[in-house]
Amino acid sequence: MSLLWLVLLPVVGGLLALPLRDRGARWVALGALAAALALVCAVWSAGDGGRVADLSLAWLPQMGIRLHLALDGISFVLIVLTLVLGLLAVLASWTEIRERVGFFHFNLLWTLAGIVGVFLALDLFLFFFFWELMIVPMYLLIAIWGHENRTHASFKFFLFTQAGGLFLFVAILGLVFVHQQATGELTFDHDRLLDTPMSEGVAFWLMLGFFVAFAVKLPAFPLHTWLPDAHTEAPTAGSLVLAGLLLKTGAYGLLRFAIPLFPQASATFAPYAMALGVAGILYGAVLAFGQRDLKRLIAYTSVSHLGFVLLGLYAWNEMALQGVVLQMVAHGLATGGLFVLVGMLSERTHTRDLEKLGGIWDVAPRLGGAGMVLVMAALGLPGLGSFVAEMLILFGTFRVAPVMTALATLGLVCATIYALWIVQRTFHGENRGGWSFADLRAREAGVLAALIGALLWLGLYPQPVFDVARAALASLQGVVSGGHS
Amino acid sequence: MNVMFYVAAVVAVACTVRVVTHVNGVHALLYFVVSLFAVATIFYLIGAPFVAALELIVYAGAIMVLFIFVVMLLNRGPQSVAQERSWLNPRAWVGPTALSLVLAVEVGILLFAGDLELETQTRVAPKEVGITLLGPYLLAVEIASMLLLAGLVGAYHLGREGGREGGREGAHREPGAGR
Amino acid sequence: MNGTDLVALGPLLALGAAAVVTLLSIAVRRHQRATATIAGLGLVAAACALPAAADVAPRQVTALVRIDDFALLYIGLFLAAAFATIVLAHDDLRRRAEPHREEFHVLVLLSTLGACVLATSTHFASFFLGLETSSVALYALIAYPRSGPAHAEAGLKYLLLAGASSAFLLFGMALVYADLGALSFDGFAAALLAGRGTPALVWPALALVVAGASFKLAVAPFHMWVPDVYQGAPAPVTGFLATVSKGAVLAALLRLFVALGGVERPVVVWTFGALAVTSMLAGNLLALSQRSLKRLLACSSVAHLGYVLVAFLAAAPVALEAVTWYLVAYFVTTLAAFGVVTVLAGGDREADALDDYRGLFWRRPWLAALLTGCLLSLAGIPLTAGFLAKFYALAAGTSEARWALVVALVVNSALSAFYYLRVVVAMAAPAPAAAPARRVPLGAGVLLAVLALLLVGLGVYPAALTALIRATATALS
Amino acid sequence: MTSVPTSHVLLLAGTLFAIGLVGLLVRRNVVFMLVSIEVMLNAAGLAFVAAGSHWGQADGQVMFIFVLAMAAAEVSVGLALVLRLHQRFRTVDADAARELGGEGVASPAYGAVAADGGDE
Amino acid sequence: MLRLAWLLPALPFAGFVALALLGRRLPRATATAVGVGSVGLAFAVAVAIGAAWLAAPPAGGAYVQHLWRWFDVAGFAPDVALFVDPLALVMCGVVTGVGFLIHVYATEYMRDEPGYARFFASMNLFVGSMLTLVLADDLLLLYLGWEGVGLCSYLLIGFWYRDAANGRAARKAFVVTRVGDTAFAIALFLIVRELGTLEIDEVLVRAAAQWPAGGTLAILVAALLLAGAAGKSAQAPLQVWLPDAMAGPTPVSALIHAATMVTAGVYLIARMNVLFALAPPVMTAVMIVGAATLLLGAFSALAQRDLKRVLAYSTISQIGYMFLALGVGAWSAAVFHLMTHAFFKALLFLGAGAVLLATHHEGDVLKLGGLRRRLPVTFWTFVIGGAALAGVPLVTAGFFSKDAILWEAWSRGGPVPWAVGLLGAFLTALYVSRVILLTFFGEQKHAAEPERGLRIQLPLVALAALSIGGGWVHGGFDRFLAGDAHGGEALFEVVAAVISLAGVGVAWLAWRRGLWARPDGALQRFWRSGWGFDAVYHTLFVRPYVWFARANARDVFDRGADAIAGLARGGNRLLVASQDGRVRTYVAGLALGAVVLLAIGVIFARPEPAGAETATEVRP
Repeated sequence: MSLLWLVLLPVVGGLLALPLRDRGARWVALGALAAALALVCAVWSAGDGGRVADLSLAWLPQMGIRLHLALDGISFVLIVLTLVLGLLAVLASWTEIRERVGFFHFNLLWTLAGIVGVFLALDLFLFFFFWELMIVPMYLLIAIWGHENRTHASFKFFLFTQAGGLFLFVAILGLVFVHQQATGELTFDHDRLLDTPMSEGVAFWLMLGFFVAFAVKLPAFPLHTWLPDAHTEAPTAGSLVLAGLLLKTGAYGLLRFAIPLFPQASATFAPYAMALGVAGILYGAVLAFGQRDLKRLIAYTSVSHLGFVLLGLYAWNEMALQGVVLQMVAHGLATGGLFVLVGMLSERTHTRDLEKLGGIWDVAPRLGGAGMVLVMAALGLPGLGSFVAEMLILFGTFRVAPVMTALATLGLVCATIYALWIVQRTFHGENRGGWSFADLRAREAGVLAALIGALLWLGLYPQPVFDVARAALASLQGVVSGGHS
Repeated sequence: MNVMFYVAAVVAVACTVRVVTHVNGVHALLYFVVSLFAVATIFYLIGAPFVAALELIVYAGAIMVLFIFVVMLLNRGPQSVAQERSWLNPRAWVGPTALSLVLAVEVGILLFAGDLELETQTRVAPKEVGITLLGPYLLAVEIASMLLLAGLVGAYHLGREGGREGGREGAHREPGAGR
Repeated sequence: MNGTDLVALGPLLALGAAAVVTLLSIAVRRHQRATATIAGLGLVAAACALPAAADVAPRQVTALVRIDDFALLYIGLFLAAAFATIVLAHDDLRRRAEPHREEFHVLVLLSTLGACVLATSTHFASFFLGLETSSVALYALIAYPRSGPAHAEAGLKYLLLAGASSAFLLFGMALVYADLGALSFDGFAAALLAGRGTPALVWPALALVVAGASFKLAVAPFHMWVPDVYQGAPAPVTGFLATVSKGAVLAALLRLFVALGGVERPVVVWTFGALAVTSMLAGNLLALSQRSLKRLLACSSVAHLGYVLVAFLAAAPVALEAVTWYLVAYFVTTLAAFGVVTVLAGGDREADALDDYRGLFWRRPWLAALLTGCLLSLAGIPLTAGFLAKFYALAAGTSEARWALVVALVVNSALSAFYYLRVVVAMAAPAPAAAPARRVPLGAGVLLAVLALLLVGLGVYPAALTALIRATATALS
Repeated sequence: MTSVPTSHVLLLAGTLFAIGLVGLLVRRNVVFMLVSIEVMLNAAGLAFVAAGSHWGQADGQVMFIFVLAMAAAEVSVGLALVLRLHQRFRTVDADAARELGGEGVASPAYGAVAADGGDE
Repeated sequence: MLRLAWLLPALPFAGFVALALLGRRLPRATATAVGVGSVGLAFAVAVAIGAAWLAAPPAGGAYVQHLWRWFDVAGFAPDVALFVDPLALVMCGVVTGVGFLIHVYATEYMRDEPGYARFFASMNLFVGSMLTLVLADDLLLLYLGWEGVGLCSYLLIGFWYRDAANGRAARKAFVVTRVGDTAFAIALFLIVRELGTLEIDEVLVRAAAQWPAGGTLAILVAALLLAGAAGKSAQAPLQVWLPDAMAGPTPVSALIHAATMVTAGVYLIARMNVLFALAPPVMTAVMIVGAATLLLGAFSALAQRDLKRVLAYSTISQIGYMFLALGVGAWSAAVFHLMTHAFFKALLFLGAGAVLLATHHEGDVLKLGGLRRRLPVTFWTFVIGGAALAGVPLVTAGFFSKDAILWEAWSRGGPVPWAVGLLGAFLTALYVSRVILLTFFGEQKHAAEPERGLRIQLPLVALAALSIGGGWVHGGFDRFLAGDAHGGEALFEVVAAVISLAGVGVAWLAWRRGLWARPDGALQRFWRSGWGFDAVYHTLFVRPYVWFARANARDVFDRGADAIAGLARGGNRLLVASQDGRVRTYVAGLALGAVVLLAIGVIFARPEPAGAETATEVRP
């Protein structure tokens, strides 16, 4: 039951926050998330490192749908990330969001609840349920509290993810019916649908359905175009959740569902997926450099970073997968941090235009210093989490696809170019805008320090994350064993 | 007898065409009445005398009268004829006629696909109709009564103010028409 | 016809009697509340007759109607919807200060009766009469108020088009009859089985019947009246029109095509497939730019009927379950949505333009939340009934491997989210100058609360409804 | 008795139906539109009777009676509406009654919508 | 004593953390104490370790200190561990020793900077990273240090961040070195795939055992490492960033872009010399790169007008010598030259810095002159450094180290590399003399303040002493490093001495005749521009990249989404137009629908056999 509470805590918290004003809503949100964080840690530490909690209740028995939640290493890592970033999102929007505060936190918490649910669900129907559930509040976050062009961006976000999600749904249904025809059992349970016998063609198309949905969310090149818009227009907390968490659900879906459910088809598809990953890495990095809007720029860096994830996923060996898990966490922290930083910056300057910014270091060296570290994380500087993650992915991928890995490595150069461009255009240069404002306040510095601290920790001693994820990854690989290149 | 059918058919078609094309409301309705007569004849010819009578009594007798009444009520003389004429500009005919032609041709294709050529046509007497109507179709009659009740209440309400007469007429006529 | 038959017909008889009693009560004394109470009690009485009828079901009463669990479920649904309509209309009519508000209830009862007959019909005669009873009452209901601007226009439009569509329907029926020599659904099945008739005539003729029915279902290209009529009709009537009259026709079509041996024939698949796809597309595309909530819901209903037809095309047990589930969810959602529209009407005009909904979240949070729930349900978002409904539609399509339809559904579903969300965003916009808000009357409030509970309840705990539907669906197949 | 092929009668019915349809499509006068619907309904009735006679059954005629009843009900409500419309618009022009009708209609109430609608 | 090795990187890192977090709030004196003190302490530790080592070298000639396991994934488990051996010790000594002197110098040089704490934070971070690099037991940790020094280089080049040109130079440095790093990274991928570890000793052992000499894998790995080294050490064709890097403060140029970081490539190849030995073609390539860069740098240095740019090209050229030595397999000679170069090049840069301080950052040698009297200490130390660079025989360290390389080039590589080296020696003497003559001799053209205090002069003097004395330890150095010593042939020493003196002489003659101040010829311009590499790279890479990123800033793939939206909008317009409110239009729709449905009926019902269930299912 504790797993159900893990989802319900943010839900209930959201409902409680709904009628409250300002401080009240914020504290309720913090409380709910902290409670959930404590709960998930408690549940995890009570287990033995495998699938530590497994809850399966009948939901719609006539259709073989169960309320099946389970927590294993990968879920745990991602849920902790979710809740931590959730906490930071609340803190980061402390002064940015001033109107409709209760409703804001309601949406934020519900998004987080959906994300937690996605990371827990082992029933495909339930998974899709949460998958869709998180979109709407996220949409509202962008559509209501976003920047100038929010309507367009929020629609785009919604339509892309919704369309992808429905293809996923169709693929799920297709899989379930294929399974039913083969075994006579109508079930949506992930564990039972593994090893569904089916023809190659069917498997390929169903796999593609899964892949498209997850690729949209990831976002994989060339389905990434919603992301820059959504990121650009979202409020800080929205960008943080979007970059830090929502994108991870796509990677998680590939990791947990798309590949294990269709090992053969995925193996066939792997070269193409990896090529898309590489294309995303390079394309995202190049386009990032061309942007004028700082948030848009960072959004494209996400495309680039998530390309590594795609690449690593389809390499499907332990090294790459551990790298993927770490990359998800590190990207969440680094890019999330950048968005928080930009939020703080634009809260002060009211612009994100790189042509107008510049010379911020003069005014706010602490902000600049934090920005420098986060930017360095974005370019994969050793000592920070992203480095270990990207390296592991590349180490792993190199065993299967040396040429693609080499191309992907070029992405590191492109990353340097955009990362330094951010520094130059924002913090360095002359203070053309005549900016003058207060440096980071304690709360803001705390948020950034937490993110940076976590990144350093992951960069210098990431072993705990690997230990947590190891058993889960091993079991996933066991499922696929033999079926993959 | 065959000949009579075709004559009646031609009359029916011709008159109906006039109904649709005539600019004077009253005249058009009179053509319709003639058309109904022709159809009634055909009913009779194909062995359905009871409905032939009903066609004349209810359709021509009741419903058409209702129409004529309304047309007279709203009639504004020659100017309405002129207006009617202006509304019927030749170009307006092309699309609808084409559409209807396609429909008619499709129906024709169907009918010749069907095996309906040489069947015997038996006469079905009014008595038989009555027995059927109040036997197996009793329930349907009841439902029809509800249908007419709905028409009655509806027409009564809608025609209540301003169009008082029209509403009353409708309300009074219908029970007779149905039963 | 014997006593058992009468028990079986109980709900219909009760409904007819209620109509007559209500009419008589008006003759005695005009009093809106009393009339409404009597009409409501009539509906309750009809509902009370359902269990008794269920005991003797399934039962064929003459060749015309068949009372079985399937029919009773639909009748129950229609009765509930009619009850909701009366509750909402009570408020609506008072607001309009109509001089003669009482006949409204009679008409609702009659229209419901027609719908119920449709749900039970196993014969062209009852099919047609049920349809017409329902329609004729609706003409008057749509044009009922005298206060609003365009009610008469909407009524007349509906009448003219419904008349034409009825003509198509009847002509199709006549052709079927000419070919098969039977008018009952069982008769068709027998005739087809015996090899009587020409399929090349029968199926096109049935296509005409479908065309007539499609008008009622408002699937494209028979949908063009929908936006105008939905907008022109008073909101409670629109809700009724959107639910009961469509549900009834769908029930009848289900019965007809199950009797005809399913939907496996290419001609049937193509007919309904084409209707489904055009409906989804037309409805959703049309809805994109609507600035009137009622028109928007109208267009959305066109699309939804397209989705239903996808479910309709599955093999019998799946199709019945899926269609019925969809309809229940759609009923709940639509009634709730139009309920909100009704309640929000202020002064002399309805809350129709999207601008009326700007900032609703901050002015009327509960109503806005409910309307949001409705819109999300229509968009098929989890936690709402509509999500499960869409699940069923997709599951039905997938189970028969109708990928083209499934893909069309998916694409359209995504497209539709656009305009639903537009409304949600409008509601979440900063509130404009506060307009004086009418209080929600108790009856309507309770009704909306119940609908809201159902909306979420069905989305969270769908198993009970599925069990119920599954029990009744077996009656048909 | 005559031995007119049923198909000929049905063909006549089809023709009348098509003419009625043309009328409905062409006329702007609401009354004429109602008349045209009557023509179509009558054609359907004729088809029923012909079919019934083809099979030697009374059912066709019974159906005709129901059609008749329905036509009557419809006409009465229809004409009542026509009168109301006439009161309001002083015309029987169906096209004049276009207060409803979305963005396609250039009425002041809804005409302004088309411009900013459909923003994606 | 060796157990204190961890303090070497830890001390500067601690300094960095303290300065970065508290920098602005610390009083200047405290910041100085932290910034200089941390490096000084590290130097002390390095000296202590060196002494302990000399007293009692550990068994096996190396000492490994495991700090913690970085991570352990799929059998790949790099440690954070320090590897102390003579090579590492030499590097540590250079880094901390020269670093300490430069830090001291910087306290005066950067005296008036508002970013004083930031400067020392970065410098400390650099020293820490550099020590991590040289002490790393594992290639991944080495890579961490490698990137870390790159970052510091970037931060310090762009230290005066308000000027966009500095930013550009900093970015250029980082990006170009990162191109090399990419190759380095790919080499790591290959090593991990083939050998399963990145621990340097283990890699070398396994490579020697598993890879045949001249095998493809060895060649590939070595070539990739060479590319990495070339990037960091500013060797052709990746040398373009170093001259621009002079935008940074002069202590930075001295420490990072002369003494330490740029020699990391040399260190890498020296460290991996076993592996390179397995790939003879790559060795040749190293030699060729070194030789080419040597000449390229020397010619360019000859044509520069800016004092620091001369030194920058000189650095490029000198590292070319080291590569030349590495290429012929004389890695200890390379490292020896690395050390002496660190001394005298740092000295030269610091001297140049002193000049710039006096002249308010006027670096154009043609506008200077006659500073010898105004800045005597600077002058004399600069001359010593210049002499060391030019390889003036017997008294300078540069002579010994360069001579060792020339000798090795002859004995192991044959006459061609030797001749190139000799030509380079001549050019070196020529350009350094030119600079000295133009700056310090002749008449004073530019106003100059008197010399600053002890904190400037002390490091100059100390480095001058090292530039002279550093060469005398040659024999001991070789023994310490490689376990054997071999003196050069006397004949070669004479030839080299003559050549360098000839260079000095030619330069003096040219100066007397005023040739250095003559207007530029095309060749000079070409040399000054660094052989046109910048222009080529700009056209080939930079401009297309920027063009594409800017032109496609709105993302062509987004147009796909727009197209779908447009389609929907078009459909919407069409359908909205059909909703014209006319009943007749609606009836037409009705009729059309009926006609179509009928047509579907007619078409699809026909082929079906009567009354039979269809076998073939047509599913839309």
